[in-house]
Amino acid sequence: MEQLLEILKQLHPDVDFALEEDLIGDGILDSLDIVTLITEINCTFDVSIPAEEIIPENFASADAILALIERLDEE
Amino acid sequence: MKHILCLLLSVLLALSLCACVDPATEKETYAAAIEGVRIAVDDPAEPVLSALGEWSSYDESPSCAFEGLDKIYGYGSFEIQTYTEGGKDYIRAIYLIDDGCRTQRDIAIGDTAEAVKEAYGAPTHESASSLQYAGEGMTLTFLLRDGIVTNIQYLKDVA
Amino acid sequence: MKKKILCCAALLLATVLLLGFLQLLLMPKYMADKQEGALVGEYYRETTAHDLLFIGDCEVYECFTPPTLWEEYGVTSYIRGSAQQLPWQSYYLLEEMLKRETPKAVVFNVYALKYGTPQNEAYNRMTLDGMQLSREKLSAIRASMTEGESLLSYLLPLLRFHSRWDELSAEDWQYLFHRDTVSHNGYLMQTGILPKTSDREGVPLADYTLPATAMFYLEQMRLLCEEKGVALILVKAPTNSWRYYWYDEWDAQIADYAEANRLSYYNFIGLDGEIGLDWSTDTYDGGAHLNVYGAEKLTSYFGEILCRELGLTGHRENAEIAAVWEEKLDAYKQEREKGNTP
Amino acid sequence: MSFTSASFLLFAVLTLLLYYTLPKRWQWILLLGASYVFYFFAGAEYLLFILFTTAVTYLCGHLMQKRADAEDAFVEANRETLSKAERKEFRAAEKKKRFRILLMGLLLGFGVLAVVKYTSFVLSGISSIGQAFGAAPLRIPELLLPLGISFYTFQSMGYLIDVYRKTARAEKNPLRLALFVSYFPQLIQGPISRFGDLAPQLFSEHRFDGFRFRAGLGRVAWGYFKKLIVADTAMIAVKALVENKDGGFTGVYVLLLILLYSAQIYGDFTGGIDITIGFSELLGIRLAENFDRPFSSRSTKEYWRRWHITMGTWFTDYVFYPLSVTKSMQRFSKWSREKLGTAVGKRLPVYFATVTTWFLTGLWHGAGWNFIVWGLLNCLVILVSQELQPLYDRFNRHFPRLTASRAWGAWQALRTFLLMGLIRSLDCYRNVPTTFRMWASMLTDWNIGELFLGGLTSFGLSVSDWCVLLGGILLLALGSRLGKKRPVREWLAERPILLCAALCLLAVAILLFGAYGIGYDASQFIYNQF
Repeated sequence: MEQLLEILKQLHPDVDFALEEDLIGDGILDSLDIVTLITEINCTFDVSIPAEEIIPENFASADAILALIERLDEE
Repeated sequence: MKHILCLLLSVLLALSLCACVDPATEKETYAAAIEGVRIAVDDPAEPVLSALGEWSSYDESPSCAFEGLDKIYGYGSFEIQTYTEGGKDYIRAIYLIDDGCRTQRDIAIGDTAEAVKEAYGAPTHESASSLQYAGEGMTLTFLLRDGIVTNIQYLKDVA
Repeated sequence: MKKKILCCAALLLATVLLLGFLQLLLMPKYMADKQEGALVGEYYRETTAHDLLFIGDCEVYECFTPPTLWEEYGVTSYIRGSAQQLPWQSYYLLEEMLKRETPKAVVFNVYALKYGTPQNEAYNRMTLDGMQLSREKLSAIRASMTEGESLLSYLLPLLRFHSRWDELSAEDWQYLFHRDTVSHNGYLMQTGILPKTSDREGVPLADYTLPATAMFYLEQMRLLCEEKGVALILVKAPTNSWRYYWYDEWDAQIADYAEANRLSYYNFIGLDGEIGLDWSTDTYDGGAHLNVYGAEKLTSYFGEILCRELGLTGHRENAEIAAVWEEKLDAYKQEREKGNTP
Repeated sequence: MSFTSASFLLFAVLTLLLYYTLPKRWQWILLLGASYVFYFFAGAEYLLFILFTTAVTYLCGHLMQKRADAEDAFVEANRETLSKAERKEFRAAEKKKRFRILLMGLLLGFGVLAVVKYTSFVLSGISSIGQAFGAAPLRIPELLLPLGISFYTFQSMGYLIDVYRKTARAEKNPLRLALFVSYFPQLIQGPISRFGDLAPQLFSEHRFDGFRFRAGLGRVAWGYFKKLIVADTAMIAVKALVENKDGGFTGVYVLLLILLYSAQIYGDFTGGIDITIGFSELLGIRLAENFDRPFSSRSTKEYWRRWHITMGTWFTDYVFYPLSVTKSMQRFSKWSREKLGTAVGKRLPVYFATVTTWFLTGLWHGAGWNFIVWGLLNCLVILVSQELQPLYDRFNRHFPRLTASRAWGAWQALRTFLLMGLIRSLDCYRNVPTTFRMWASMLTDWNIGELFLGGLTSFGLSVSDWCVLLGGILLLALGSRLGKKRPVREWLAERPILLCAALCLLAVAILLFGAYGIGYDASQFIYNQF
């Protein structure tokens, strides 16, 4: 979780990602951010997030992203 | 699976053939060039007339019910007819009436139909008495008698 | 609920009425200017039948004067012509008229037979908008539409004239619900004089064959007249200017057609001596059309021919008809007296 | 049959009447029939193309679904015996096989689009290269462009990708799929719908819902207002300014063109979409929104989230994301990070994907360099502002009061609007060098004075046309503003009498002031061409 928050922090230093619940809907993360984020996650966590997993629900909050990573790692 | 693929590919090919329509030929505007002045149908009349200088004959005629005169200016070997639109005169027609002037592709009255075809290619419409070339919004007509050009007309098409 | 529906219905009705009013307001009135546009509609005001019906383009409504035919021969007539009235428009107007009355003869001026295709939206409007809604009107519209025109815009002229809202004039308000009569039984008077100065001929043509479509409608007119037992007489007005030129080749085709179908055909070109036409006084626009003085001479000349050929005796002794026509003649003379040159 | 023709109105009324009188289970069949009738009127030969795309989409979707079902059944049946790794391997292998089917579908689907839309563009490119080396010019065939092919192809291909990704189940009934591809209100100019959103709407039974029907009517009427009064009046001027017959429309006229073209395309495109969505509402079908008051966007990025939304998300979901997360792209990312440093390495893949996406977006809009340049310029603006973000942030920190003020917001919106308008004018002039020359003339030709010496009425708009146009634009802005929280039509739909009055007023205004009929060139919706 810390690692993930670190990555997010780099994207938008001014946002407290631990609290945000709707990153996509509130317009905090746009498509460029998401791709950067995925690239970072893929490097850091050694998973590969496929395109079909890029849906708003999976990126709504730090928790959701973490859940996604864990699920992908699991499979 | 492979069969379906082949089938679909051939349909695709057939479709692309369907999509082919005849290439729309870019229509040319034939213009007369007389004494160095380019004259084309639908051009504003004023600059042409002032470039050509004094005319030798002039006639005018009103149209039925609507404002606007048709005017015809004679210059010996050729005549220019104008029409009025929005208070301004535009060229409706150019007539070459004797061999004193030639078209842009060097055809004059007295030349043969073969010479016309050599210079202008296959006509859009051909009869014993005329060769016609459809241009953009206008038609270039060569009138013939016994295979010899007797009159050359640049005419605005009826809308 | 019921109240709401009623309310909405009332609103819709009001809107339809408003649109109807706007249509009346926005349609061109053709009263002060371009009076040619008012000609076709005036026919419906006629209360008595006619011996003769003239159809054609400006060469009928500027060259023949019904009041003169009455004055000199007691013959009643009406001209159903409008500016650049095309052969099919003439045909359908004729069909419409022959449903209402049966004259002795129909006189058709052949100049418009040079047109084989729809020509000009503005002229179409001037001819067709004046017609009352009928099967003939619909057919005439279909035959006349140029590219981009739609039948709907003839049925609902608001669709055509809606953009006139910024050019409305007092005339549009004045003639909302009625029109003045501008013609004398279809004759549009011109009292001006502009001598003919040019003897220029028409430019040579690539093809002198009259269009098949035009000849088809001529044939339809002939068949229609035959069916109704009405004589069809072809004429060519004496005007012949370079812009509205009548070629000998065309004339020969009409003469052949007339002969083959045993119709009378009178070409008045070149008969100036017999008619008494003087081109220095009898035209108002340099020879393209006759003025009232020329038209009277021609009418007088042609009236005699008609009476002879058709055996017309006139209706002078019929008091009812005479009353109607004396009134028309008065109005005609008054305008002629006053003159209408601008 | 364009939306603004009388025959379409008649067709629409007829469809509606049948739709609500027929048994409800036939509703979707009626829509299918109506769609094909609509398309038939557009051109019978076009039917072949849409049938082909439908067949390809159906077959490929069906095949992929069969494999996917077999795969799931196999995994389910052997849940005990297979190890996690084996399962993963099996699924990966199956995915590859599905991918082959998908690829075939995409090739065929986009193949038709490519052939009809881009052949002449490619050929003329080859031809001009050839000519540079002295070869004879190629004879370039002119291809007919079936109506709406860009839209229905994208919608169908999106569906195939969804089936491949297992986010949608393939449709079993070919007729239903045919309706999804050809649903006529959106056939001409979108929106581009997702199968998952649209299919349930199309195939469920719809009861007449008074409120939605009234709101739909309001929306359709508003669409016609935008199209016939604003867009078509502006178009008269745009045409004259672009044609530039006397050669004098440079300098300030280019700015005018930009403004007028913005009005035109906004009225034309959002108006058309209003008619589409509004008419669907009449049928009880809800479509995805395509616009979200785009001209109040404060940045280019935001603008593209709010203008032509369905196309934007299509490209993001089906091009941008897949492209960025491919294995090779990720490897490329790793590689560039090691070789070029984190800062560059982090950006490179994203930038590469962005540029590609915008290149394709440009190409989708039309086969021509002007569209490609248009796409790339949009991309450039987005990337540059992305790079300058830290600068903006610093500015914001220094002047928090200023940047939080409304005036600042308005300034940003105006800036974005003008910038987008400027880039959009590439689509007007249809030729890159001309456009650039015209842009330059804005700086070199100072001819503002001309405007007040009769210049404003020198390109086809009379004083009264200007009044209608400006009045229309004002009304649009007002409507957009009032509808910020809740669309005005919904408020009106609750008050039937007011709605009726508003519709009557709109109808009279459109009939009277609309730029239609003889004297006004009957125009097609601009987006039909794409």
